[in-house]
Amino acid sequence: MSTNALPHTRTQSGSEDRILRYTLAERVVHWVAGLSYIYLLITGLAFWSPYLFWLADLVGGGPTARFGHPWMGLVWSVAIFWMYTAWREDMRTTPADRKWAKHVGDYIRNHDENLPPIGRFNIGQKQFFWLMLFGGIALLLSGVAMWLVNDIPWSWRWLRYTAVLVHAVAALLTIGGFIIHVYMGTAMVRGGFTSIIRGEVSVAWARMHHRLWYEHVKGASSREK
Amino acid sequence: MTNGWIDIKNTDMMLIEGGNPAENHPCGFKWAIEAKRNRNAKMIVVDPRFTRTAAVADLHLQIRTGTDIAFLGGLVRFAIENSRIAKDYLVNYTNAAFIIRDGFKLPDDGLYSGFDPATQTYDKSTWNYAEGGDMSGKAGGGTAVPHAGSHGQDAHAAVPPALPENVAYDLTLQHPRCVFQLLRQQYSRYTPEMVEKITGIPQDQFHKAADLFTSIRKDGDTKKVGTIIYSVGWTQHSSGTQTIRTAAILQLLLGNVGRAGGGVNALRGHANIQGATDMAGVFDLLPGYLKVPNPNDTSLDAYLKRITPKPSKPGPWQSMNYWGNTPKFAVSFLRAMFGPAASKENDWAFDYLPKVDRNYSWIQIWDNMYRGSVKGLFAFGMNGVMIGPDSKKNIEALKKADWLVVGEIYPDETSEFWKSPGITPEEMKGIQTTVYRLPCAGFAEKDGSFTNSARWLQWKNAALPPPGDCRLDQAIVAQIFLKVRELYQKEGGKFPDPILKLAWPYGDPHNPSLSEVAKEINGKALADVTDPATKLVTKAGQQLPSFAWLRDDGSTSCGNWIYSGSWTEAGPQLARRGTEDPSGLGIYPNWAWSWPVNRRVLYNRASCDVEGKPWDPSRRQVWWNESVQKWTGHDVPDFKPDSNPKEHLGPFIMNPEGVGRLFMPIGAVADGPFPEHYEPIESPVANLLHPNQSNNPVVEKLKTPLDKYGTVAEGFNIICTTYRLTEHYHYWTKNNPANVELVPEPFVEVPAELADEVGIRGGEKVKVTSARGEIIAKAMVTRRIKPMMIDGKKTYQIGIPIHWGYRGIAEDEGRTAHTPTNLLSPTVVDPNAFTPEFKGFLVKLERV
Amino acid sequence: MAPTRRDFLKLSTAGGVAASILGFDLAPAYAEMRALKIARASETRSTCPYCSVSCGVIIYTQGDGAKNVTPFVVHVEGDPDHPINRGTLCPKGSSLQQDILNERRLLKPQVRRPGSDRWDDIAWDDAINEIGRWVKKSRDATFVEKDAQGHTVNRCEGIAWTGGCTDTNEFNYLVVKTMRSMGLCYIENQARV
Amino acid sequence: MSQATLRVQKISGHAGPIPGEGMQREDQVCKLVDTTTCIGCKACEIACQEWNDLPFAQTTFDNTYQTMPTTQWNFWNLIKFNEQPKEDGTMMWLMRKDQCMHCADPGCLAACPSDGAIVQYTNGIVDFQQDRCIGCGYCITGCPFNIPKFNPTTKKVYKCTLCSDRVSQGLEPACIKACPTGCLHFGTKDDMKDLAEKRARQLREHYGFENAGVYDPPGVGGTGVIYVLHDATNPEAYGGLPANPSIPWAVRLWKTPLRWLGNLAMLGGLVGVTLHYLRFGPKTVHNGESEKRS
Repeated sequence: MSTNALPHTRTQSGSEDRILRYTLAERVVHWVAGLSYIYLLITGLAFWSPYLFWLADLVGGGPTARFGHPWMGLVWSVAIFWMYTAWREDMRTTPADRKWAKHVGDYIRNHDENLPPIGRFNIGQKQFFWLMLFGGIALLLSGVAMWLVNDIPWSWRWLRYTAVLVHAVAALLTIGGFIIHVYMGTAMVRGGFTSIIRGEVSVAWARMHHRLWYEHVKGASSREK
Repeated sequence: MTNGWIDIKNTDMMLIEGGNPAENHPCGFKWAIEAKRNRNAKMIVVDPRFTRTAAVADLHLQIRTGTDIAFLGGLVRFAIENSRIAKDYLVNYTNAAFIIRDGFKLPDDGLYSGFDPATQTYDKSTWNYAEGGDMSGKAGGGTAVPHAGSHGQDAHAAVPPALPENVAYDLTLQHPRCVFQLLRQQYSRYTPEMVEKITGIPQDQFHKAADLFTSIRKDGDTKKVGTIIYSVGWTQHSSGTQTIRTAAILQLLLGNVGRAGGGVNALRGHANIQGATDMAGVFDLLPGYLKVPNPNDTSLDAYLKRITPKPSKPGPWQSMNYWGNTPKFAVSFLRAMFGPAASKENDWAFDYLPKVDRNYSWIQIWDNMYRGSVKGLFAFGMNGVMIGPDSKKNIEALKKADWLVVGEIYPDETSEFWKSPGITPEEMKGIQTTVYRLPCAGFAEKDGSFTNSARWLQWKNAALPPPGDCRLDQAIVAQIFLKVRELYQKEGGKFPDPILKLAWPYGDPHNPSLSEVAKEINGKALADVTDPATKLVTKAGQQLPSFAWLRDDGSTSCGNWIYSGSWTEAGPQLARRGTEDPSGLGIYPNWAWSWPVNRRVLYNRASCDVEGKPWDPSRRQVWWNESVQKWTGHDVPDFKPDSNPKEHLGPFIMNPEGVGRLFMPIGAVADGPFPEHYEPIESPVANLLHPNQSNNPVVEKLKTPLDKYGTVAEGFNIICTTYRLTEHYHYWTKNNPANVELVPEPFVEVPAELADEVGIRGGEKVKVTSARGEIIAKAMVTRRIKPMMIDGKKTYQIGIPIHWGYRGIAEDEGRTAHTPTNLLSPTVVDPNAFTPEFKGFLVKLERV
Repeated sequence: MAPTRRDFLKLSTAGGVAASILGFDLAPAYAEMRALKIARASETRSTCPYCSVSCGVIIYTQGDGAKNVTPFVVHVEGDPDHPINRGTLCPKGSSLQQDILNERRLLKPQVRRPGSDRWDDIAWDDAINEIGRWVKKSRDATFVEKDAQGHTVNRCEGIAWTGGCTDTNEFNYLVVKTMRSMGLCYIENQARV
Repeated sequence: MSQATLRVQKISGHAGPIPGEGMQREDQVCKLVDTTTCIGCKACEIACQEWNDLPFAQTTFDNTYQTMPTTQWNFWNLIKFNEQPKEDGTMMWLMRKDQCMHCADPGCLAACPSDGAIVQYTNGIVDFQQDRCIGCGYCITGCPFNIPKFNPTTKKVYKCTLCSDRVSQGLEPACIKACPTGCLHFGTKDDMKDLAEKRARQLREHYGFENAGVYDPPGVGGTGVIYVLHDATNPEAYGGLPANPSIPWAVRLWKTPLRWLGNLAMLGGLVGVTLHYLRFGPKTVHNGESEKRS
């Protein structure tokens, strides 16, 4: 699916100053991924450090956490895979992104007025996407190896060693991305959180953060009119 | 065992051959390990396979099964040629100096003097000592003085030849007809080259082993001790008894018998094999190794005369000839059997005992059942189909029996012979045998005593009642007997007297308590009995303190004289639990009770030199105490306690000679006074010593159509031996999930080279076929059995454990082929012990 | 920690959810020792029925001998006092518990009638009666009082006894008594083979 | 605090100090396995299963006397059989009892994330507490000897306890008691090392095993099970006894530097975004009307 395929410009409320940014399906999948990731994070962190093992009690205790973690990992992997098939095109880095990336300092310092216009996602979002995708693949593969507690022969024990390291490193990387993602989605970029809940953003929000996308959507919308 | 399990720790040298104690007696084997650990003792293992015993040995020689006499004979030769012998011991404690009659011939052609091919038996009259005195220094004379007109005459005499009372001897051992010179001559043929050709043991390895084993007598050393340890790997051959004799000869040559850490040690197979033999669970004995009466024993006197030996020794020496007391043992036994019904008037009920005129041994039961004369069989804890030999024949025999009573704790193959594999429903209808299967009690549910191979009687306690409707074995036998007695009482029948008059003095006749029985076995005084030496009195009704109190006048009763002393007035000696070992030699005199009279090492007088001083003061067992003029020590002296060494009383008090027998005179063995190598009945080669007399000449082959014997010409070109595994116990533990887990399935051990030739890999199924049957099992391809060069020909041996049949956990789950190993083994037995040749026969091996 | 079922109960009843979240207080003993399973079991000294070493064994049975208990075996272990085995056992001796308590044990008398393809149950009394009758029949049919030479032999050639390797001395003695008194010659034992 | 807890010197997955650390004087216990007197009888295998009431496994014949290829969740003690040809054409049949080595520095315990699922008592026994085991199997990864085994039904991992129940009651472990030849011996670590060295010397001086020696690998801090080997230079021949075992480097890396780096990174991330918020605050939508639902 590409930006061109975005079907609606109207919001559900019909208000002209709101634009649909995420379809219901996208929002559902995002939250499947997000909530499962949170579960994975809680349980994973419980296994990661004795100082965090109490986290396992939040979700039913150690054995339950151990039971749930790999299955939830599969859920998360499916969600990530869905996102990949849905957003793969949107996530390609464009020349506009590259231009935008040079001004990333302005973005961090909230000097957004200095930023060149970009499409539906900025390069940070895109890199987060790819991070989660490749991290997810690494987590999935290493996770499956770790899941087969009984089935890896002694002569293949290097696989166990590789798996624990890969899983930990991949998890840490995704956690890094996750922290930034959550921070930006909730605290830093006002409106972002709403958008992934309700699916809408304001025209001003869209114009400010994703002008090219806004213009594209507006164009499509006016053509529709 | 002449010695005991713990005593092995006292040894310096072990020869383990014909046994695999690490696998079959692991807990006793610890004492062999202790000897290695604490004394730096060396262990030589001679076995067709590299066994788990070999795994901890210092030297393993792979021998062709059934050729042990050749190997041991080679050792005898080596010891003599290299003067690695105990000269003083040999001269004084063996019959080495005894002179043999003229006319005796060594088996250069495979036959001793006196062979009669028609009857396949020997006239043994030349196998005897010459009568006469000291021939020392008269060796130049060439021949001993023969007993005038003696030989040739004995052969036809009604009374068998007897030993002379005054034996001719030569203490210099130079006389050409003295036992020592004959022995040297006999084994001079057993050269390392010959040993190699026959046994397959390369000369350098043989030399290594011979040098190591005899090193204990290097440079005249008399302190060190070596032991020989064997088991059914020797007995289960058609030359089994003679193999053990060769070991005894070697041990006498080296002066190892009677000493701590020495001896000839039969490990024996199972829990109470020793006890069953002691108690005469076999046809040719009565309890305490009394010979069974034969039809020529027309009266008790005639019987006692025949079985009571007279001393036979050099004039100046003494012989205790303990078997001279036989009448006391026999009469006391009859008094125990028949109680008041045995009186002086009726010859102590001697006629109540059946008279045995021929071989009624194990394979004869099956042979005669097959021929129809044995109608009924009791099998109590004895799985005859599995045991074989030739399981098929045993199954066929059972089909012809009228009835079979099986007492067992698990469903076994014998009770289910009528549904053994291959029997069709139609055929089953034709099997007319009635089979009763009675549920017995397990070991934990019974009390009573076992006798271990060190001759210790140990009482055990019942831990819990038998489950379900199971009954105690003694109750079952008692109830059957009382039922039979009742029938004879009511209806009469053939000679009912012994049945009606058998003493049955038990509190609950239908369930005799074993402690009552044990007391009866020990014996009691029926009238006041006085010991002539001490004037002590055992009052009528009291338990006897020992067999020294037995009388032949009917005033004592004793079920088994060698067990007398096991349950005295002082209580059950066999239940003692004293853990003291003052000598440190592992004697434990207060633990349980050892026959005879709590003696732990037999012939222990021989542990001292002629003057009564221990050969090795650091391992002293008994010794002559000059101050009290008595033999004293840590063990019970196997000797007349006040016999001053100056009297030269022989240390082997059970022999009429008083000394150990290098040469076995007259009737003691059927096949020769010295052991000679004969090939197993099924062998890949002709006897290299005398090809025209390949097999043991007195061994009989059975003659029913089922008794088949294979040859190389028929394609049976691989030697097969059978054995047991440490994880399993005979045909019993296949019902035990733990043991089945350890070794779940039958297998065949196949040398890797043979596997390559036949094209099999480990884990694949193979078929092993003998002239009698075939079995199917998985192959264990191993380098622990190597191909051997026998007389220049490459020869293979394979091995098969015996533990699987057609009833068991794995069998019932369909995980095995339901083919007992003993479908393969031949119906041929040792002519002395009647033990079948399970350990060596010919087979072919194919891929399935 | 991994809360057990019990911990969960404790959790909910005490309402200690907060404590749980913070990871406090719930830790039970870190090393709950397993109970010694033979602590109060009855000990019986016996002898291993397998090989001829005759190791001493201790059979541990449930119950203290009180009237209302049918003891059952809970463990078998070597007798450390026994001078030969000193507490050791081989793999067969070590598995004796499975021999004593084994679902394959025969529990009732059975008979297989001529031509039959199955086992039928039979009452003990009937079995003993029938066996006694068989013995008499075979003995009377095959008994020999005098041999060809006219010597008294008084033997029964039609019945054989084969005894096992785990028969006690006392039992073997009773076999000798009863079987020899019936005139049996074919008395054999595992000792032969 | 229970007496038992006082006897614990290491706890897996544990935050903070060890409750009983340094609180008890106790000798380290040790099993000595003298492979030169092992006859592979498997008494220890059954004694272990019997004492611990473990269910029996269904096995199949696999061209060896060895009961099964490796230890199992219900089979904690396995004799490994190896036929070893010698240069002179003769052979050796090596048998080695394989079981938990009770390492002083246990890889399983290092890898375990669950608080108290693996403990090491002051006597050196490394014990799994199944009621705290979460079944992650990290201990399997952490073990350099391939010992802990996962039970798919209970989802817990099991291994030799060194009969901690027996040892705590003053008894020797079941395998030790059963061993017919005395190739197994039990006592304090010091005594067993002494005995082992003496035996190795005897083997060198009297039995011609020049390379006889003791296996007590320093890579795991020494073990609570030590071996006497005919050839200490080639432990691999004894059914894969590792020559130089240690906690796998991956596990060490994972559990120490990587964990601290990761913790720092995560903490850093949280601190970073917090600081960013404090310094720069949220992005507000300018260029016209502000975001309504801020």
